[in-house]
This record gives sequence, C-alpha cells and structure tokens, in this order.
Amino acid sequence: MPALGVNEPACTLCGRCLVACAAGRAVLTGALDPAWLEQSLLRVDGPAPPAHIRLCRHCLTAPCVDACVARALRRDAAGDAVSLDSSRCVGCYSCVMECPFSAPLARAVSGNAGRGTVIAKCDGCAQLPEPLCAAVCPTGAIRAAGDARSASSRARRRRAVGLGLAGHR
Amino acid sequence: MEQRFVNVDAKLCTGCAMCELACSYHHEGCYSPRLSRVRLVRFEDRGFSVPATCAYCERPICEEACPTAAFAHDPATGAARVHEARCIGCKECVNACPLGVIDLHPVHGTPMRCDLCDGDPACVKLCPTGALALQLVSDAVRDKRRAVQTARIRLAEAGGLES
Amino acid sequence: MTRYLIVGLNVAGIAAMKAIRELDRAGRIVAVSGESHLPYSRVLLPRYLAGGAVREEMSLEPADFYRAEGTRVIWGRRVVALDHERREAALDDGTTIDFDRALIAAGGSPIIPGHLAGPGVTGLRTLEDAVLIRERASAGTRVCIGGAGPVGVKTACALAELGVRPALIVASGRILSQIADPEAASLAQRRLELHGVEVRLGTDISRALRGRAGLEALQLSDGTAVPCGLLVLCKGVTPNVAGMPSAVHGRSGIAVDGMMATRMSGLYAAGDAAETRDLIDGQTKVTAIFPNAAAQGRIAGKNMAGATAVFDGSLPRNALDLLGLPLISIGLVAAGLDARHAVRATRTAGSYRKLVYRDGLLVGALLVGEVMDAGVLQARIRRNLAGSPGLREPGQLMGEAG
Amino acid sequence: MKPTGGHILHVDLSTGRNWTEPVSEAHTAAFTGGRGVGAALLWHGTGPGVQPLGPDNLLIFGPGLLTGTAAPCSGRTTVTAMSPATGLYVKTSGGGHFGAQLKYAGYSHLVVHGQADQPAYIWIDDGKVEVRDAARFWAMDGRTADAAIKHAIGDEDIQVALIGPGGENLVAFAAVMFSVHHAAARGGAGAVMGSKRLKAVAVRGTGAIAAANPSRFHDLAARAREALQSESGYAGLAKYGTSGTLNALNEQRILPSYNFQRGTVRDGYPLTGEALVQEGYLKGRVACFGCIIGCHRRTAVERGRFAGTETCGPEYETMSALGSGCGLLDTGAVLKANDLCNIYGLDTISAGGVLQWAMECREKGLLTAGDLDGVDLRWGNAEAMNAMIRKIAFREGFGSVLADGVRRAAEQVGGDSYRWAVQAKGLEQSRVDTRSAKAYALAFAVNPRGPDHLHTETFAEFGMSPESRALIREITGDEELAVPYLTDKRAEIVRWHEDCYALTEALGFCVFTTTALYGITPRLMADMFSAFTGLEATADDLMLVGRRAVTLEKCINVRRGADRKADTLPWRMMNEASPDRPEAINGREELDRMLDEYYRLHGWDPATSWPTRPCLEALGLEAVAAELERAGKIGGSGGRQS
Repeated sequence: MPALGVNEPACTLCGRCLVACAAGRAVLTGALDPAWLEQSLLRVDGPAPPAHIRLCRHCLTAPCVDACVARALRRDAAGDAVSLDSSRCVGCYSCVMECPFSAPLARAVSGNAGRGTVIAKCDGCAQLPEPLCAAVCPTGAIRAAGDARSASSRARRRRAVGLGLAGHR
Repeated sequence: MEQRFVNVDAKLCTGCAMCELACSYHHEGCYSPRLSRVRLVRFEDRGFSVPATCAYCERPICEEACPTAAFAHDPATGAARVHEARCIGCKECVNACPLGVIDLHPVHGTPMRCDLCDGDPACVKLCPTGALALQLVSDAVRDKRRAVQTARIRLAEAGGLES
Repeated sequence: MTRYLIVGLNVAGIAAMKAIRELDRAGRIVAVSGESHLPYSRVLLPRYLAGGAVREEMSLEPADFYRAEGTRVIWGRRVVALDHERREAALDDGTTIDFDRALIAAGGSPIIPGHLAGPGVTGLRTLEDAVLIRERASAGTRVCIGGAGPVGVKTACALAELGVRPALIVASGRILSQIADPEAASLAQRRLELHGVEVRLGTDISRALRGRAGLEALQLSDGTAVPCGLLVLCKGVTPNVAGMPSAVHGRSGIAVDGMMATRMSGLYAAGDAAETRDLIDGQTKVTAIFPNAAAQGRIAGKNMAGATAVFDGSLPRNALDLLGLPLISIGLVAAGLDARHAVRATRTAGSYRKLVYRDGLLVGALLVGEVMDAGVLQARIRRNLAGSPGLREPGQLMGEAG
Repeated sequence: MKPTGGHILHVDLSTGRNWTEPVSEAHTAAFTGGRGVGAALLWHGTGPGVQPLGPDNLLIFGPGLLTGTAAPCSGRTTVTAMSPATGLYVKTSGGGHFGAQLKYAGYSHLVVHGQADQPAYIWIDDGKVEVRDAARFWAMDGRTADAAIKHAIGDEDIQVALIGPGGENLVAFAAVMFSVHHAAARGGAGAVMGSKRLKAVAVRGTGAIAAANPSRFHDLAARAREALQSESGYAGLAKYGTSGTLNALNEQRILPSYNFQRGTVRDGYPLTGEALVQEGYLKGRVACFGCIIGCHRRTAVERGRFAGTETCGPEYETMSALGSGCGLLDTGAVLKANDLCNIYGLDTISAGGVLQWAMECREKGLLTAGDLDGVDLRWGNAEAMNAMIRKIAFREGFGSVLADGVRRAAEQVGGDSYRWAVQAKGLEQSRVDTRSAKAYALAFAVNPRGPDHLHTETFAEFGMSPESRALIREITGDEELAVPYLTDKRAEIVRWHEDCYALTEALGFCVFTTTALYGITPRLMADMFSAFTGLEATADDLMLVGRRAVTLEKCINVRRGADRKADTLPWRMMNEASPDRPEAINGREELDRMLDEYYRLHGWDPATSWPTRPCLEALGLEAVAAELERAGKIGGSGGRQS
C-alpha cells in the first residue's frame, strides 16, 4: 500500500474523506447499514480548523501492535499495513494508550460480555490502488504516495531538486 | 554553534554515484544507492544529476513531526542521530521533509538521515569532482558570493556586462 | 553460525526471536518454554477466566509460527542452571543446550507470602490458574482477591462478569494506588461496586484460616474475618531468576544496560525479569508491562544478532477497561508531586482527566472515561522526558483545552 | 546477494515466461561476468544456424561482475547477440546506469529469448518480472520513450534500456540505448532487440551488493581510484573527453576524413574536445555509474542554425564519423546529427560510415540526387545528413538501402562502390586509420565483430604516455617497439590487449581505465576479483579468463562458418593510401605475416584460423572442442601453443 501522509493545517474539515471511507466500505463489504457514515475508519476532529485527523500511519514498528494483548493488531503478511482483526479485539484500550496519532477509534458492540467496546481503524484500502480518503481529499491534507517503505521521498526529492535547478538557471 | 552540512555544487556533479556507494558502504558495509543517505536525482534526458542530502535545516521539520523524539543531535558536532529504538516507523518525518531526503531503511524501517559520518563524510571523500563539500553555512555563502562576483567581473571584462 | 538460546518463551522471547531472524537467517535458535501450551497472552487471563476469550484466541502466535521462524522450541522445560563460562544451559530434565548468546526472558511468578501459601491460595499467571478459579467460582466458592493493582482489579471485573461477587481486599487506602489518584480510584471503585464487587480498603490479609474442606476464611489485619474458599493473590510478580548466574542479578530481577545486555557478555535479559530505568523517577527497576516486554525483547534480539539498538527506558503506563469504564494512566499521576509539579484536572459527567506537568512540561496523564487521545498525550510525555519537547503544537489535545 | 553478482534472469518473449539460473563459483572463476559470461551464454544458447533477426537469437545484457560497487569506472554493461550486420558474434558495450540497476535488482545477466507478438517491454522490479505491452511506446524516439516509460511506471529514478525507431526498423547498425544518451552501439544489437519487438527493458533495483571481504575490497577500490587519478592521461580525458585526442590525430594526418580518403581536414578545430570546452558547447561532464573520470559530455548549441540542440556527447568517434569523415566541420551540426542518432538509436560510427560512403558515391557519380530521393548528400551538407539519418531510422526510400549497412548497400549500388565501403565482415570501420597503426590493423582484422577498436584497443602502440611505453616493454621486452608503424611483435601486443580488454569487460570496468589509461592493471583487477568473490586469483589467472572469452567468441564465429578469410581489413585500407600519408597502407603480405604470428601465438591453425583442441583444452573448453570437432571445424596441427 502507499504511505499515508497527513498535513493537518491543510484540512478544511470538508468531510469528503469520511464519506469516501464509509461509503467505500459499505460498497466493498456489501453491508449497507443505515448507519454507514458511522463506519468511517478515520475521524476528523473539529469543530473548526485546525483539524485533528485521526488516521493510521501504518507504522513499521507499530506501538499498537506491540501493546495489543490479544494480537488483534498485527502487521500483515506483506508487511505493508497494520491490520486489525476486530473479532480478536477485547477492548482493552492498550492501543489507544500507545498510538501517537489517536488513530484507533472506539466502536460499541452489543452482546458479548466484556466486549462492550472494540477498536476500529484504517485498513489501508488494501484492495484498492489508492486509499479512498487520499483520493478524494481536495486540499492535500491526506496524501498517499510511493510505497510504505520508501514513502514519498522519491517524488519530493525530485521536485525539490528540480525547483533548485530552476532557480539555478 | 554554527552547523556544518554537506553542501552540493550541482554544476560539478557528473552523476557517477560514488557518493551513494561511499555512504552505503560507510553505514551498511555494502554498496546500495537504496541504503545511501545521499541520493542522486537524475534528469537523464538532459544528462543532469544532482545529489540530494539532508540540508541540516535550522528548524528541522522532520524532528518537529516526530511523535517519539527519535531524532537527536551529537552535542559536540551537531550531527544528526536517529534513536532507532524510539522510532516507530510512522513515516511522519518522511512526509514532513520538504527536500525528500529522509527515506526509511528497508530492513529496520527507521529513518535514514545524513549523520555527517562523525565529521568526515564518506561521500565528500569519494566525490571525484568536488561537487560535495562539508562546510559551514557562512563559508558556503562566502564562496558562492565570490564565485558569482568573479563571473560578473569576467563577463564585464569581456564586454558582456552593460552596467 | 551463531547459536541463540531464549530462556522463556512469551512476549519478550518471541519479539527477540523475530528480531534475530530478521537480521540472521542462518543462526540456530533454541527456545525453552516453561509451559507446554503454545505461548499465550497472560494479560488475557482475566478475560479467559470470565469466559470472554477462548483458548485459541489467546495464542501469541499460531502453532506453525515457530517452525516457520526456524526455531526449535523445547516445551515444558525449565532452565535450572546457566553456565556462562561453558556457554551451556542445563534443563530440568538433565539435558544441556550450548549457546553463544542467550536471552533471559523467563518472566515472573506471582508473589505468595509464606504465611498464606497452601491449599486455596493461588495467583493468576497461568491458564491452569484461570481454569481453577473459574471452576471454583462457578461452583459457588466464595472468592477473595488480595491486592488491587491492575491485575487484581481486572480479576475482580472478570469474576463480576462471571456473575459471582468477589471481595477485593486492599492494603492501601484506595484501589489502583500505583496508577491512580484518589479521585480516579474512587470512580473505579464505584464502578466495581456497581457490579457487585465488595471492596475492603486499608486492610491486609494476616492469616488464612483453613479447615477440613481447605480454606474457609481470611483473617484480616483490621480484626475482622471474611469467608473465603479461594484466595487469588495479585500482589505483583517476582522475576524468575533462579539458576541464572549471580553476576547478572540486580535488586530483584536481572540487571541490564540500555542494550538489554547483562554484565556477562553474550547474556541478555528482557521482559518481566529485566530491570530497566524508569523514565519518570530515573530508578532502575522491573516495569512489568506488556508493551515493555515486546520492545525490550526486540531490542535484545537486535543486539544479539549484531545490530545496535538502545532501549530508552520504561514509561510506566496502564490501560484498563473497568466493566465499560476505560481508565488509562501514563507516567507520573499521583505519587511524589512536589512544587515543581502542576496539575490540571477536568471533570465532566462520566469522565475525569488529569494532566501533570513538571517544570511546565507534560509528564503524566490520568484519564477516566474520555481516553481516546491517550496516545497523543503519551507521545508528548515521551518527547518531554527525552528532553526534546515538540516545537509544533499538536492540533488539538482534548485534555489541554481546559 | 552472492559475490557471484546475482542470478541470470531469462525472459522468453514468445511465451512470456521468465526464470532464473544461479551462477556457480566455477562459472564465475572461468568467465567472471559481463562479457565472459555473455559469450558462454551465447555459445550454449544458440546453434550454428541461428538467424540474427529470428526468434532463436539471444539478446544478453551483462553488467560486469563488479558493476554496482565502488570499484572506479566499473559501470559498463555488455550486450551480446548474433549480429545482423555481420551474421557473426557481436558484443557491444554501453555505459550509463542501467547495468548497476540490474545488479541491484539481483541479476548478473538478463537473457532475452524468443520474439513477442506485439511490441513489448520488460519490467523488472527487483524480484518481480513482467512482460508488458509497449504498443503506445512503439515508434517513439528514445528520449520520448524513456520519459513515457518512466511515467507509466510512476518512478523517474528507474533505469531504462531501449531502442529507438532504428532498432524497431531493424537498421543493421541500430543501438541499444542506456540512460537515454549512452549507446551499446556497434553491430546492430538494437535491431536484434527490434526483431524481438522489445522496445525497452525497465529496471528498478533496490538491493545491495556486498563483497566477500568488504574492507579489503573497499581499500582496493580506493587504490584503483588513486592509480587512475595519477595516470598521465586522466586529467585530459576528464577535461576534454574522448575528442580531446582529435587534434593530435589531425596534426599527425591520421584522422579519418572524407571516408578515409584523407588523413586530415583543414580547420579541424570545431571537432576537437578543446572546441567543445572553449566555445561554450560543454555544459557539464557526465559519468557512467561509478565513474570518476566523467569523459561523457553534456552539450548544447546556443547559436546558429542548430541552436536549441541539447544532447550528450559527441565522442571522438562521432566527431570523426559524422564530422571529418563526412567533411562536416561545424560543431553545432555534428551535435545535432549526434543527437538524432542518439534519439533514433543509431550507431554514430556506422551512420557516419554509410553517409560518407554515399557522399563519395554521389561525388563519383554512382549515385545521383534522384537515387537519394532528392537529398543532396554532399560533403559537409548537414541538413542532408540529418534528413538521411531520419530516413535510415525509419527506412524511407534510399534510407532503407543505407539501413542495411555499407556492405549490402555497396552490393546494391554496384560498380566500384565496394572499394569505398570501408567495412570488413559487414561492419563499418571505426575511426582509426589502421594503415598507420599496425597493431590496430591486426586487432581490427581478427576482431570477431569486424574492424573496430572496441574489442581490443592497442592504444599503447602509439607510445603516447610513459605508462604506454612501460607496458610495451613489459609485453615485448623492448620499449622502442611502442611505435605504430612497426609490425614487430604486434601479435603479442594484440593478444595482451585482447586478454586485458575481455577481462576488463567481464568485470564491468570501462576499457579506458585499463587499455587507454593503464591505471587499473591486471594485478589490481585480480586483487579486486579475489576480495569481491572470495576466490583467490592471480593476474595470470584473470588474463586467462579474458583469453577464454576471446577464444570462445572466436569459436562462435568458427561454428558459424567463419575462417581465416574473414579476418581481413576493408579494401581501402589494403589497397589505397591517403595522400596525407602516402607511405602508409595495410599490405596483404604484411597483414598475413601478422595473422600467422597471431594464430600461432594463440595455438590456432594458421591455415583456417580455427582453434586447435590443445588450445581449447588448455582453457578448459573441452566441450567446445568436441562440438567443433563434430562439425569438422577444429584446427589442425599447424597451430602451436605458446
């Protein structure tokens, strides 16, 4: 998956990312729950800019994975994304305590004793070429570039050097 | 303390990649541009190459963006260090760096950033054309100032400069 | 080819194994696991006890993982002696294993004072402990819990979920005294009591009263006695260091440096057996928390495989779900607040949040109810403790608005 | 990665399948890498009847064993195939950065088999290999295609080897282009690529190369750098590039001019490396991967009718082939023609060769303006040259005649035009006047791909540097033999350079470092080989690796039917002197004497030029001997090993 970059000052809280994420999930999973908008895997906290965009960065040595006592959070086999198996989540809040981006979101679940709350988080849109939130973000507050390990350095380096050269000539 | 950094004179660069080889050997014991802290940007259609490396910003945005304080500096030389055990591989530094000169190590997943090789950068030593130099900012500016004015005088003497 | 030995196979040992394998595909790794089960998450034991987790879900790694990593695991054995000079470990079945580098990650055992030890008294550290407690509790045995640290409280919650009414016997004046202040503790206590937990503060267990049927009651230090058929002691763990060379011993566990190396070359330690620097008070001690074990194990593994990695120190922290009420405690929250410290607390219905500042920098957070920004606060605390406060203000910190 | 430099990657364009093959230590010790392994792959992978433009030909990309390391100037890539120009073995070497990238992707060689149905390109992303559709890149010039492919992949830092329209249209001297402006030019490897409908090979390699003994190797690389930098020719080559030699050759009246009719041009200054620098054409120096010299040029034309031209080069060979050879004495015009050849993917030497031949035919009345589709190919007519270069690349009108190379063009035009076709074996001679350089003459005659300097450059015979004279003393025992018009001991001089040259290209070094500058010695190469692979080898061992490659290359031609008759020089070299050096000619008798000595020195049969069994066995090529024996092509007892 591409690396996700977040630039909070650019966010206008337009909410397109939330709709894209939730609608995309609803379409992909076929679960057209009336509360689909609540199913977005990221959150944008307002009420006014500057926003706090709560989105998983899919860290390579993810503290949430270290802390997950139930092994519900793991780096997936390809090593690209931090994936969540919500059926294993026991709602212990360890990941919430660890994540410096407050990306884990609490979701109430009914039934099952002791699992009143489980965690939801970005799955990196693994089945899509580009994460939906980044694809629809009009201001560049959420960007996806490169791959997880080389991130966006390559393009940035080229652009920066290109600008320098332009000034040079 | 005034910070030294590896200054790049793009006009002298031939694109030979010796800087990348020197850097990867110094830090990793092998030859691999991917593992180098200095990276060449090539514009091959025009035969142009420019090395890009950490500019040692006065206000390093990469460090500000790091949620775990994984960057540190050598108190004596100011050289950047990466506290790898603190790094969680979130890529915030990569995204923050406007020059694109922080990449993540493909095995360790931690940022690779120029550390000036304990004050004697391997890339500078192996650069065959002098395109790279370890300099103080003030020295780099002084040299540039003189070079530009020398060129002006030459041009004026050749009758090419009006005023 | 390097020969690696991992003594004790749980969170730290597994993390070390992965780190070694990432850097050294060829080395020989042998792990000695004290239990015969696949390594499981001990933190889930209260949940298992309550029936909220099944056995398979507790495994830290699937059964085929160890073979895939190229590790030979010796199950159900303990290392009884580690001969550093001969680079040889003796197991309790008389066999020996040679090694070049070894990791001591044997964890800890519940502290059970001699005057209480005997039938009807147990800790909660193994699957067997959990099964025993569940069976006895379900059969109507009156269960008491000694100690109200995170494990004791979680055990109380689990029993409450199971529908029994345990008694929580607390020597200190409040529950969770190490990680909560009186206000948070009382919120937590109310939550427990609401679900039928009986909390007895300020009194210790002085004697176990046993009859023909085994344990019958507990004599408490305040002079009263409580009926009790099963006592679960949750008063912390003591590091498993028996058999390890005396040169590596610290105050209670194994003394290590930042690279998780002991004083003896080639010997490393990680997890609940290792003493590391506490980032808050600077003292060296065992900080037995789950994420620490993973981080220390990984760092030990990297160093064992020839890389260089340095552990920063331990930041005490805990997250608890108290029957639907989350509580997260990070860093300095209650003890030792002097004039250098300032406290900012906010209260709303159902939530209590306290931020602790030292010299103007955030060094502690205690959150009850509203906890979702805890990770952001932890990151700030860590940056401050590392002497590298962020120059860029984070977007919005809910707790700092007030 | 293993010290052997990675696996051999095979891609079959007929089936779309790909597979890898490990390289054994024994194979590395015998053939080393690059050119040596390429020759072995071609011997084993093709038969005597292979059609150069058919699906059974192989196209082999082989960076050197040390390519991708800090060994200075080790970034060269050898392309090996059967040549459509000569019908014989061809290897052609290119610079740029492609080879190193292939190595970082984990491959020592790429072997392309078969033929695609539709235009295709190969995308190698480390371990992931795909054959992709290239329909939209077909007919694009090299510069445009390079950018378009990088855009399609979404990564401008990848490396691309590609062909221009020249290769697509099977021009006999089409080049494979690396990194846009670096050509593996000679012998039509680009046409082989075109016949396979392979527009490009794109590579992204993110791996690493480690020596078996890293610190020893790194120290040796430092020593090699110092050795090169202290060479007397180093600074000049860096400053003025390869065309820095042009002025001296012109003054000595051995600069091939007007289709080798003359040895000098008046006012040759615009073609010199000095002019590029002093007249402001030079915009910067360009290095191949790992090169500390940077002899390649980044140039631009700012004034005159070709203003706006930006290119890389030209090399000495181009200045002579498109400049003095065509009577074109205008720097900007040569730069423009050079750029056209680069982007159309044509060898500038052969392009110049066919153009100057056509000019001579035009002058002497064998070709009329009408024959040439109205293109007025007169000496020095830049516009006409540019128009014809385009017609060659796209095979339009008379361009299609020239696109088949000067040998076949002369067959079509007839008359005396064969005498002016300065070629042998079907390859246009490169820009050395062999009439005045006897070791070069011998080397050109025995060169398995035809008369050129890029198989065995015997630069030392000119005695132009102290290092050259010392080397001639080392080879022959007599420094006084470092004179180009002597014929004594030329066989020894050629064989030493053959061994060294083939070894150089097996390791991936630029031949300028070993046989033009002599800074990197066989001894140093052996030490670097040992440190890199962990297989201890002496200089003699490694020179034998070179000889093994040279011999195997010879055997490929022998299997194909070549014999002593093929080892000759162009008619003009052997029959006409230039008025500027009337005494200098490559006489039949003189050449035959040198050939006899050369074959005997190798242990080849002087009657047929075929290698003998003892010679092949001594090099461990028993299986090759057996196959040649079965074909009745093994040398007889006339050969004597020495």
